[in-house]
Amino acid sequence: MAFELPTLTLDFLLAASPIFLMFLSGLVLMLAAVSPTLEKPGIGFGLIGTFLIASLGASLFLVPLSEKNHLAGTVISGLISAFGQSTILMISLIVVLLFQETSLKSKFFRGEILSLYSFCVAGMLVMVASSDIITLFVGLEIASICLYVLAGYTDPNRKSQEGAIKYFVLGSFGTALLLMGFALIYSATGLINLKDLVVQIPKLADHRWVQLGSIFLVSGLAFKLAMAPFHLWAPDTYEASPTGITAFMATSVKVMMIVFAFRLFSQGLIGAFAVWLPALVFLAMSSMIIGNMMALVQSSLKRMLAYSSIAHGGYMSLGLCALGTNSLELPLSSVMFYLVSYSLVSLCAFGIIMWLESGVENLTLQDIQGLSTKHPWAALCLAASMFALAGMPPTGGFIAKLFVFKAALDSQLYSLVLVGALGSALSLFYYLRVIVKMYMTKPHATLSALSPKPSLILACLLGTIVVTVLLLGTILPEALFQQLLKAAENIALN
Amino acid sequence: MILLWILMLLPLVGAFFNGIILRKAPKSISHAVGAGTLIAAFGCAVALFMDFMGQGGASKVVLAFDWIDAGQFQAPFRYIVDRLSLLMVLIITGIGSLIHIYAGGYMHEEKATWRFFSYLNLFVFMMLQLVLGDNLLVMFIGWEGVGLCSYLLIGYWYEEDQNAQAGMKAFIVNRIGDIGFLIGIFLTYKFFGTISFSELRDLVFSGTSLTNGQLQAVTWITLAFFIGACGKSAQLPLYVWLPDAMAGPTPVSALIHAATMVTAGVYMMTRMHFFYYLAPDTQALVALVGALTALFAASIALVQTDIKKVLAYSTVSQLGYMVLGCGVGAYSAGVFHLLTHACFKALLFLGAGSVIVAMHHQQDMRHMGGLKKHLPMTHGAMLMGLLAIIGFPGFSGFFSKDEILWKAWTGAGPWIWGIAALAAVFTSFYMVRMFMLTFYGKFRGDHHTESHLHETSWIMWAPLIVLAALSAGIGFLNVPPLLHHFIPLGETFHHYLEPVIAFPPQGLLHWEHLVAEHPHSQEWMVMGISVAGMVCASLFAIALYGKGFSPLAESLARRFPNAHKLLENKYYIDEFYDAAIVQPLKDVSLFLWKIVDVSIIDAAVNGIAQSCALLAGVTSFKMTGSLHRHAVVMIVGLLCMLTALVF
Amino acid sequence: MVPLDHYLVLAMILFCIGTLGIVLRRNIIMVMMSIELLLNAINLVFVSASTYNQNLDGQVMVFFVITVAACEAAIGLAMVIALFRKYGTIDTQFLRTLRG
Amino acid sequence: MGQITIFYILAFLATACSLLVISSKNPVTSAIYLVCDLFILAGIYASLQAEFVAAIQIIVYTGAVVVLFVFVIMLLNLAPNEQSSLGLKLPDIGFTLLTVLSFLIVTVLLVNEQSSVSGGALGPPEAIAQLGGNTRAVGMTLFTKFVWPFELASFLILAAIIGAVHIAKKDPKPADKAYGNLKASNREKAIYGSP
Amino acid sequence: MDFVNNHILSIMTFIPLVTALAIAAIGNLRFAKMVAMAGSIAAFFASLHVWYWFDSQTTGLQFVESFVWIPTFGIKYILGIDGLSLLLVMLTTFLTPLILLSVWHEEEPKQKWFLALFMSLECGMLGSLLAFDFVLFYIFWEAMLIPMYFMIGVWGGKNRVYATTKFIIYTFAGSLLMLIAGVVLYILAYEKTGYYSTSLLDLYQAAPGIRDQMWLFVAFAVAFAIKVPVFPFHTWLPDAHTEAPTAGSVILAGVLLKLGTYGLLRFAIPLFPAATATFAPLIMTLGVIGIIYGALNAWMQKDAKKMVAYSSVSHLGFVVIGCLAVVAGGKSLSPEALTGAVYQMINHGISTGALFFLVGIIYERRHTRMLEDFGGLAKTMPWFAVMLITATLSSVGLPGTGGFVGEFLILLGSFQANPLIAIGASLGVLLGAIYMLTLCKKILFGPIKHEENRNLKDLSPREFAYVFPLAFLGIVMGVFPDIFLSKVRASIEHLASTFTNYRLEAQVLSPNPDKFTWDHRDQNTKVIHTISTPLNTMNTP
Repeated sequence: MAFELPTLTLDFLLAASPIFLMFLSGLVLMLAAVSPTLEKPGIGFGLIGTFLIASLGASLFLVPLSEKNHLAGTVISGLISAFGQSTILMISLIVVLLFQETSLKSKFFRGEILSLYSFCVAGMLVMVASSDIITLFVGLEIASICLYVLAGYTDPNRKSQEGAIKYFVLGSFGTALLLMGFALIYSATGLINLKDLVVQIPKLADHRWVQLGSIFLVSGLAFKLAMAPFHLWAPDTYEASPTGITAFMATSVKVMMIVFAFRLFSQGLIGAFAVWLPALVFLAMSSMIIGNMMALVQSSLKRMLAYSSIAHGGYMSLGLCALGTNSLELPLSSVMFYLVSYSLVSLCAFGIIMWLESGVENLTLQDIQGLSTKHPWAALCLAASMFALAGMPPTGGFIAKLFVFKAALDSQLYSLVLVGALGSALSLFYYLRVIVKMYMTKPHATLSALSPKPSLILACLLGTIVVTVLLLGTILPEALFQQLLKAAENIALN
Repeated sequence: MILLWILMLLPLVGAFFNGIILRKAPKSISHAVGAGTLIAAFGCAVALFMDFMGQGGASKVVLAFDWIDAGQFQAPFRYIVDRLSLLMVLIITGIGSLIHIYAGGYMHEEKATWRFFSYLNLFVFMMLQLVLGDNLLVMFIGWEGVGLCSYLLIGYWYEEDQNAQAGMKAFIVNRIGDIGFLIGIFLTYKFFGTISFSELRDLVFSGTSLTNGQLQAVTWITLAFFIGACGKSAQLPLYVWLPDAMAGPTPVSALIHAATMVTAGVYMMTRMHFFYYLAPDTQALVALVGALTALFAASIALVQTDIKKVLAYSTVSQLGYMVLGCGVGAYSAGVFHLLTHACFKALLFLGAGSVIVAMHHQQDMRHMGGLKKHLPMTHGAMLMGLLAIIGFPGFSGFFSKDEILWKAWTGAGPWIWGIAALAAVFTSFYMVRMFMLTFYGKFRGDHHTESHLHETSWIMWAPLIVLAALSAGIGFLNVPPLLHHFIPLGETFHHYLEPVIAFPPQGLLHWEHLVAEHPHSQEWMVMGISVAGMVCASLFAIALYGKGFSPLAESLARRFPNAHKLLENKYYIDEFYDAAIVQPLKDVSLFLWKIVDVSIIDAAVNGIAQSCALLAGVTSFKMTGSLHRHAVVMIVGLLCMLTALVF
Repeated sequence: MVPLDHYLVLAMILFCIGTLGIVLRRNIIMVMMSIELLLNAINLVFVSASTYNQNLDGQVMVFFVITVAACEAAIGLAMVIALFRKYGTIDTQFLRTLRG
Repeated sequence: MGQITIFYILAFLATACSLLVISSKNPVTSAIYLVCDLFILAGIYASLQAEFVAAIQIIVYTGAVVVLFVFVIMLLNLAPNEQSSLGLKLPDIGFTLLTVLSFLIVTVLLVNEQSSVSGGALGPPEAIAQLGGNTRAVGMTLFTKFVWPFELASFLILAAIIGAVHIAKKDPKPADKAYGNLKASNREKAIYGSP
Repeated sequence: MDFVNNHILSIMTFIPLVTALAIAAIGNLRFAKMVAMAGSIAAFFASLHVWYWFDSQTTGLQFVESFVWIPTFGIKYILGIDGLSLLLVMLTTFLTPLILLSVWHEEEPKQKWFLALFMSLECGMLGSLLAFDFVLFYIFWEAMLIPMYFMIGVWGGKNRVYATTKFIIYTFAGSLLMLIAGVVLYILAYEKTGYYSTSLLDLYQAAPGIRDQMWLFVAFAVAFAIKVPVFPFHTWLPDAHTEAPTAGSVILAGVLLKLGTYGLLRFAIPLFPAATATFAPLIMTLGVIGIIYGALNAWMQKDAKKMVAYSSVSHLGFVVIGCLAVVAGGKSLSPEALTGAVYQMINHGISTGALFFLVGIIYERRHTRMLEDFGGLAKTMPWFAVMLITATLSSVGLPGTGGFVGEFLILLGSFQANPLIAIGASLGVLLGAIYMLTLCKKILFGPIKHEENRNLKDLSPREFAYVFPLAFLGIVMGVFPDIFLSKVRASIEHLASTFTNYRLEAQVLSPNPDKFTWDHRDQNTKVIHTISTPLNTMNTP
């Protein structure tokens, strides 16, 4: 075997440019933090915004149409990577914009936090653009470590510290599970790249260590995706973290892990389908049941949304379950559609909560009683996102759910879809409770404690999101879906 | 046929004008419109009749426009003009006109009579639908439509709770019958494919014979229709609404609850006679029910003290006769009794109405007496009616009732006849009792009422005179052959209806006794017994009540307290129905609502949601936020997935 | 030659012990040391598999795992210190305000 | 033969040390056992001809990571009652032990005599020897095939440093401490009305 | 003009939505009302256009608009109209202006939102009546829930939150079952035809095996049964009706419930004829139970609105029976009963709509709906009394009112199918009279017990203007039903015959009905669909 130093091709530089930009952003912001003149929220906002937009542009426009491997397969450029990267960057950008208008502005727009934020995004970008286990692991760890800090110490207080420590301990455990999975599969195959596994795994589908490894992998994945019963960190951490970070975690981590799951299930482990499918079905089912049920009894909005995101993880994995039996493209693109629609809607919901939170620390259902009288447009946005989360037409949430159901039914996962449907019905109850509180209940005294500043940016942003979600449910689905389908074909061909 | 349309629309126009346009008009105008349209309609009817008979009197069917047409089912607005329907039209418009005229006087004290006349005109319109309709469904429009008008008119003084209640009772009890009617329609359609009378008739009389299935169905069909007739014509066990219906104004009682509407059942059975002839079993039941009703109602009437109640039970009893007539296959006799009854019962009711007006709406006979001198015209007219109803020889009731009794004797045997004859005896008794208590003896009311007693206005007694004349004379339309020797008149009425009423070929063998010859001696005997019974009962009643309540009457009541109480309380039938049907139904409903709906079904629905929330709550409580417990849950999850691998 | 499975079973045993440590110990530092045990178990799998598969990628992976372990330890211990400085305890019982 | 014996001895020691790690009352003792454990594992690595890994196991893991632990334990100077108590109540412990035990059983059940296939791209130990030994071979792999993750690792460490510094640094604005309380009181004010 | 002719259905459907958006943008309530009224009248005129040009001889879809909406999944935008939907569309567009008139006097600022919601509700209703694509239908069907949810929840009575939540979740849960079944069907259709399409016309070709039909039918039927609501699923209805504002109750009873039975006729029955024949006795029994049970419950109610609500349960039982009157040994549907069902849907919309309006009118005056608080209103409010009695009579199915035509035909048809069912159902006719007349009596008749009732004002011209058309139409429908029946005749006969043809075909296509497997890949049922159902004039790509 010959060892050759990889050459830096232009292709690679272009493909990795979003990642480079984000690392650069981290470095620049860290340095900026050192200078007292530069450490101002406005400057931080400008810098990170610029970098995010640049990176987003790079991820959108510097994409090769077919998948390409770089640096011995540790970096993959292609439509799937581009999908993951651009979605994550879009989410990050929206989160930054959300922070810009809230009381946490001064805490978030600080050098070290922004730098960690950039690194975190960069880690995610690395993760979605690789199928090499080592790179995946390092990317994941960059993102996770930054998230531990961001979650607990952007605005350190007792709750957020508690959340962060729990997240850290359990997260490390989850990482260990994932790693153990990798290790066991490696022990059976000696391969470290998911793409290479495609050939080997089918031969080894009966191999005990492969099976054990698959289960460990799935559970590690489930942990990061916050799927029941590996979900327990999520409500705590989501509740304790600053809402913007919660929004970021609830969406971008999901994107990252789902793209990873694409590579894992549609490439690496596709041969061991029979092993991980029952596990995934179990996870999906329990997520949909537990997520939806536990959300019923929450009074904190964020906690409720946390459980809701657990349930949504279940719905997404419903699409993942459909992988392997049928064609790959439709399930993959359906899940991607779900991701996009879910992320947009979640961001909208969290955005409203963030905006409202300026006077109150942890928004409860009681706090938003009669919101529609005082902040009608905010209430409208929140209501729209609740309907979208519940999957009511004519929002994108419905189309997404329809596609995912269709994919699962194509694979004869009837009971799973049935559970999903019943869960959906259950979920409507707690989503509606928010609307009930906002529209159908007399204002509580705490309403006056909410004193958000009116913000044009936020209004435009959230308005755009709501309109987009509605369009996704009516006019746009095909336009988006075609793009996603191309991406899915991209991965399916490889 | 333009006359037919005018005839039918006139009452509707009257109803429309009175009900919608002339709401603010003075009473006289609404009276004029109400009565005027009806008189005009009567004119039309007479002209139509002349025209019809002039053309030979063959049945005609006229189409107005299509009504319901779905799948194979067709029910157009098609009308049948034949001897039977025209006879009914004449009765309805003729007696209707008289009653409308009378009502103007009767309702004199009312503030706004537009409503009254509007309903009354509407009633006539509906009644015309009923009798003229060529198919069961058009008849059913009228059938329910008259029920509606009856409901509205009984509850005319709606401010009294019990009037509204009585109206409702009438409507609902009628509806029970209507369900029978509906089921009859369904069966007819199912087995014969049509519900048009003319087509059914053609089918039955055509050369092709009916199948066995159809013949069996006919029994059920006739039974179903008979239930309908029971409702409308107040037969056992559905008669209970009629006495209560007396809550309405007296002209209403006269027109609807005596002369026309209640006879609709008889009319309908006559219309469907070809079916009934095919179902001797049903016929037997009909005869039995008719006879029993006649006796049963008559027995109740024996002790009633409310003048209208007496007349009401009398009506039920007389309807029993008509139904009995139908039941023994003597349809023309039934219809003839319908005609005579329409005249004399209308007369009696109107007379009673005059009395009531004179008495300031006092209806209890215990407070009357000796009114003869104050109300001579009324007294005279009512005397005619009395003689007619008790079947005094020569008066109309004599001819019609006697024929039915005779047919009952020949057709249904001595038992049925016996019941009917006993009822006739009772009839004589209670009618004479009523008459005596009202017009003879001493006045038993208060002084104030007595001082204001006076004869009613001409507008009220003029119709009485006409009706009295009719009651006295109309019987001669149909003189039985037995009496031809004494009265040189033929069975005009019987011959008039002959083309309409005939035995279907397949049913003929059941009815041979009807056409068979019977010895005259039997007929004399039957007639003699009933006349003798009538005379005895009348004399007894005069003896008891000739001068008010005699001590003998009271001692009789004391001697048989149970019987008296039973009769006075109308055999407790209302109470029985209430306890056996209404209350249990209410209890069941309450149970269904409170227990089944709220505590079971709804609770189950909510329970699903609540149990989810409860489960979640318990889980939430168990999740104490402990890091370690979180980890344990994760491990358990992992283990679950692993176990799946092992097994 | 020791069969590979022996190494894997040993790794599994270590992994279980580490898991037990996480589950049972209330002291956060102890929990973190248990996590180190987990990572060591994983490393053992990687190294043994690397040798048996005659493939060095596993050993490279171990290098990264150790790096990550160091980073996690740094972050974790920083958290512990911050917690202790502010609240004077590192008992997990203290971390039970978030629940439900 | 000898290899197996050595393995079993080391395996026994490793298990024993690990158990001691999690069962010692005093964290310092635990840390010491952890060091022992790491050494034993390094021995196993060495026996597997993974010298480089064995070396960094001792240098980095033992020398840096565990020392960091010990350092922090010393720094915190915990009260005894906080050192030993268990995180779960007794029934929970039983349940947990049962769970983990069954987990182990399942794992062992899974083991069968299937031999792993070699997906080896490197070749037999002789090839490694030809390359100049394990360390050099690992190094070559690291800097060629895995140069991208290796570079990323630097960012990982950087991020960890920034994070750790951020976490551990004292709050610059003590006023902020009261912020949470302020918010809480704000809400109370709203509920109960301002005095 | 060509554009209008070709897209009249879309125009009709989306005029209300555009109006709703416009209303949301308008600040001035008065102006918003005008816009709403203008929009609803425009939609009404559009529907009149359709009514006028509707060819009652054709069995197929008319005014079809079709284009592929989501090509990847074969989801299409197909709007079309046939006899079944025509009447309901007319009812919807007819009721909307009346309802707007009924809330004309509301002056609260948030009333604007009510109008906007109402108009979007109209859009949803029209859309689900016109959509001939499963997904499109589903979208309209579900989207309709949202405005209704807010209307009950925000403008409703005391217990509104409970009622509206129950309403939406119950319906939503049922609909999800239908969604799953629909998707399964769509996959089955794909296996038959070879292309993905959710167009109803393609789904009709799926012809699943008998066992599959059972499950799918149950899922569809439950969804629609909840909406109707059929007996054990009815409990949301009394709550929703009681709590809803008058306008909400009217539209709920008037149109929304009918969508359930419409769905049965449009989806459940023609898609799964074999299952229909199997389940018909069960569902008809439930219908009868619903009739009697609803009636008895209604009788016991003390709240006028709740009484009318339970009466809806009872009346809709008739419609359900009519829809499922399978005759000729399970081979055909009774056209009489079907006609009656369609007619009864319309009539119930009109009579119950009027009843809710009237109850609303007295509620506005007295702020109570308890029957015991009324009595003797016939004296103070004579026109009100006239209207109430007319509506009552139509509701109890007096001959000469629309209710009779519908109920009679249903009973007639179902008697051919199952006499016992019909006899049981005709008890409903009796019980209907009992409770409706009780209602009338308690409100209108008897002495005036409460002083407040002595000075009640009779109907204002505005109130008269929205109640009278309903009362009038109730009678017109009873006397001249052919105006309406002629439009539906062809479609109904077609439905009945499709049912027959298709049912025979489904039996051919499932070679072994006893063997049941979900996995259709293994079944040798991939027979090319040769006998195409003569569904309509449209070709599918």
